[in-house]
Amino acid sequence: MSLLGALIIVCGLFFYLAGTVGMLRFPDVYSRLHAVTKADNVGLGLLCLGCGLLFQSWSKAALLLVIWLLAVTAATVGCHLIARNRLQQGDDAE
Amino acid sequence: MTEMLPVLAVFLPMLGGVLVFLLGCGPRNAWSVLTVMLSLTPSLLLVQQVAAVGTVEHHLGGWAPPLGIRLMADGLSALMILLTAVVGGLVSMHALGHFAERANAARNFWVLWPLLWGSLNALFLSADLFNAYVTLELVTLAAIPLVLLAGSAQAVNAALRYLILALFGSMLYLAGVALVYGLIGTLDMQLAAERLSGAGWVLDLAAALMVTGLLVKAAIVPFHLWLPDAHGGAPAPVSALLSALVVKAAVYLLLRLWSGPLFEPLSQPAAAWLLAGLGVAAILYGSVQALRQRRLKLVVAYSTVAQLGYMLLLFPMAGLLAWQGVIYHGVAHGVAKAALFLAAGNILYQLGHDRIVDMRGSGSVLAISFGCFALAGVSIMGLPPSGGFLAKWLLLQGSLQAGAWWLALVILAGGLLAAGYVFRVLRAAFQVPDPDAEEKLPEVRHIGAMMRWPMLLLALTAIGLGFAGEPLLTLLGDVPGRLG
Amino acid sequence: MTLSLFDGLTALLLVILAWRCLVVPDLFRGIVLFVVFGLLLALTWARLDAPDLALAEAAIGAGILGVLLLGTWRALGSPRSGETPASSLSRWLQIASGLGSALLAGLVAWALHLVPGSEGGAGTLAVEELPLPATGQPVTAVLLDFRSYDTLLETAVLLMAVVGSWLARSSLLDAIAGNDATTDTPVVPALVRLFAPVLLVVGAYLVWAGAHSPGGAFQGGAVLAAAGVLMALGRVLGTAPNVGWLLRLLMVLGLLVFISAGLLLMPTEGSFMAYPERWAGLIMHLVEYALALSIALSLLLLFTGAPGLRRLG
Amino acid sequence: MAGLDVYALAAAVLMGLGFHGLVTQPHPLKRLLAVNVFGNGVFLALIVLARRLPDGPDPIPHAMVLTGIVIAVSATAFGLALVRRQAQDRERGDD
Repeated sequence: MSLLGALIIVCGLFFYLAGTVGMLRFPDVYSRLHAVTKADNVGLGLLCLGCGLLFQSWSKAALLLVIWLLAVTAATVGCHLIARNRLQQGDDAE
Repeated sequence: MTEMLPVLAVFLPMLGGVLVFLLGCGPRNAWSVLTVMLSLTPSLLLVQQVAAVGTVEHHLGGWAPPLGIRLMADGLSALMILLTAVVGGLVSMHALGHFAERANAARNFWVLWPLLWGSLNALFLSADLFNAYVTLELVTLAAIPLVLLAGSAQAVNAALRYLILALFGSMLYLAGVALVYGLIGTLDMQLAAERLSGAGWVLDLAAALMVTGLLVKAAIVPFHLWLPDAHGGAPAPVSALLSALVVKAAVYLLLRLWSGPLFEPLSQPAAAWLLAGLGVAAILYGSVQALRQRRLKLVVAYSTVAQLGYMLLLFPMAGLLAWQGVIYHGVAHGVAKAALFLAAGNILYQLGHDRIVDMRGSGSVLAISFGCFALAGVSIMGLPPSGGFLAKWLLLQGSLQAGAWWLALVILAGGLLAAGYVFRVLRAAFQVPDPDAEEKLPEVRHIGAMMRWPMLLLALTAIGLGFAGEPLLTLLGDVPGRLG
Repeated sequence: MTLSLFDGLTALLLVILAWRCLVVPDLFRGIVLFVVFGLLLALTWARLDAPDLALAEAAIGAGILGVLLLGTWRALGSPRSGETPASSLSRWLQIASGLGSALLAGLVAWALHLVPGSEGGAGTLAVEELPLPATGQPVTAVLLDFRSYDTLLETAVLLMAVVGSWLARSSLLDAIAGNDATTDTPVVPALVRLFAPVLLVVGAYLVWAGAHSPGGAFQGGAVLAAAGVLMALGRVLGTAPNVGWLLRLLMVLGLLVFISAGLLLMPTEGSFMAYPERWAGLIMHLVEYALALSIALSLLLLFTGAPGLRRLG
Repeated sequence: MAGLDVYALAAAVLMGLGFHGLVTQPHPLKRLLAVNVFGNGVFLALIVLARRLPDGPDPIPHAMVLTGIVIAVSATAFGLALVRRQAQDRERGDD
């Protein structure tokens, strides 16, 4: 069980890494946002899942699930607002 | 009852401020007057108690140091609390008249000033290094909004500059406290003084950080940059409080630390002479700047920069007379400076401006205001029979006793320069106007008794302090034990 | 403490973030870097066995202060005028300042290396005396019992800061309002409806938890204030030109309860803020809830910058 | 006192950086940030010292830092209100 948990955490970290690389390397705001929010949400989810397996406790797993849901919601709205703001201001400022 | 007085001296004024915050000033300033009464009573009772029985202590929460915080009222604290009560009480009276036509400013003044009063008392009573940091911040954050009551863009700039520097100063002080706590694990000043001896260069560094922080807060040259704008730009009662009490608070803490935990590092010749050098620079620079100013309130503000310098001359002298002289100077300057700022404020109010060149001939019309200015000026110059004279006399004797004759020369030169800027103002005011420029004399606004009497009383007190040396120095008591 | 990779990286990142935050010419970037610095600092507090501080830093230092900084940046003008002028100091003075700072840092680092720590001092006593006070959490015991005087005074600092920013007359919320891409979307009100209640519950929980685990009036109050900020941004709360008496009462409630508990019991207990043993727990809880309410409201009013609050639609 | 403490080092460097920033940066908001960086260095130093107690971290520096954070944030918030007011005044002056 703990091996599985560790494996999932490593997978999650990989997603984080991919998201960060995407943010640094992608050319414009939209694709960067895409990289950060998508990859990090999955990464955080895997991290929470892995930790839940490691703790071996339902209450802690539930807590981690709540954390993930809140983080995903916040990230989604944040992403939406940044993209929207960008769309209204136009891309000329880059 | 006795041991409750220190707590009441801190919290009754603060409760008064909160009361005004909740209810406003009330009809005919009922709550404001009540607040002043609430603030004065415990202060004066506490001073009387200290005079009668000596040091009063209070262990907060029943916890003895090092775990808990101690409030301590010794002679030095009592003297400062008395100064705050006298200056604060009279300036409060002036403020009732000054803010009579500005309801909103009055309300904010009566919230902030009682809070400041309580904070000052808290600082003077503090016997704990960290608590002193908290009270310093309280004093600063109550004082800066008061500057804003002037409402001008210049006041905002001065306030912001003051805030940034003050915040930095207190952080420096806290860094020193952190090192001291790491060295000995206590924050109580007396315990720290006992345990810190021989702590080596880490203590020196801690002392350097704390002292630098306090110098920034006390606006000692070269950290004075915010003071003239803030003190010169604020409304008159606020300027009086800031110059007489608020900057003094930081210097008080410096003296308190010197007589306690930081005695060793501050008594090393290099440190003592460095501090005294800053003091000398402050005296000379501040006085010369005061001579060059065109506006009356700025003259008075730069005079504060200069007068604060005297208080640093203590460190190389380190004797009984110097100790008494420095503290008496703090008290005498507080009263005289409050009188000067109230007089300058009244002159500004009556003339509608405070440009010195345009005051020609107004001395005969504004005889009372300029008379008070002159009386307070006598104390600032250090001429007999004023309080300033007594302080400078003690300081001169102290410097000769310590063999530091050139400090005596600086003290004399500072007095001469002070005479220069005081007489420059008086000369402009009492100069006989040109006969052909008669119509230039402006309409003079009338000031009420509420604005005249406090100024007069403060000016008379400034002179009277010359005769009060005996009781006040008895109240101050012995020198801190280390001097022997 | 052994030098681990994690600690090394954290410390290095802290330093780099602080450095970048202070030298980037773009104000906006500087502010964002400062907020990230605050969050990393929260992580550092957690690593250094200071969970109370981690919560406080995340909520107050990075959270509320971050919102205030960004709002101020918005109020300073159009987003693209964020470039700050380069230093007006001459090159030599800059170098001198750099050398001075390096000297300061070196001396402090060496001193911190030498300082033995406070064994046998007040800290040891505080840990030993812990069964005595009514609250079992060491930091809360120091804040509300051993050194409650400091806590009381710092609440007064908060009140003064609020009065001061009213005097500055610069409403932040009005500066943020106006045509804004972030407010005319249905997503934001939905988010506010979802998150504000959660934050209110979390804040209340933190106050309650302070008695036995990390948390307390300041952390809880800051989270409650964050809920208020969210509601203000989502147009549930708006500014009003005048303060109602109820709002003013709530602002000073913590101060009033704290002072009166101390003053009223002083004649019987002999010293200020010493409580009778039977009631100590109850009184401290009361004080803590009152403080949390006042802190939350004060922080929220520091954010809106206007004296009053009112409900919008 | 055990070995090299990176956090103590970081605390000292933060203080140095804050001081340098305060001296060299002209913009008031940047200077407020610099003071805060300096303050955080001081807080970090306090917490590092708190860990040198053998039986558990010393709660007193923790309480001191908590007090310090609240004071620093209050003062900074007031400072930010002043910065905004300054900008308002400047705008009004330009018109």
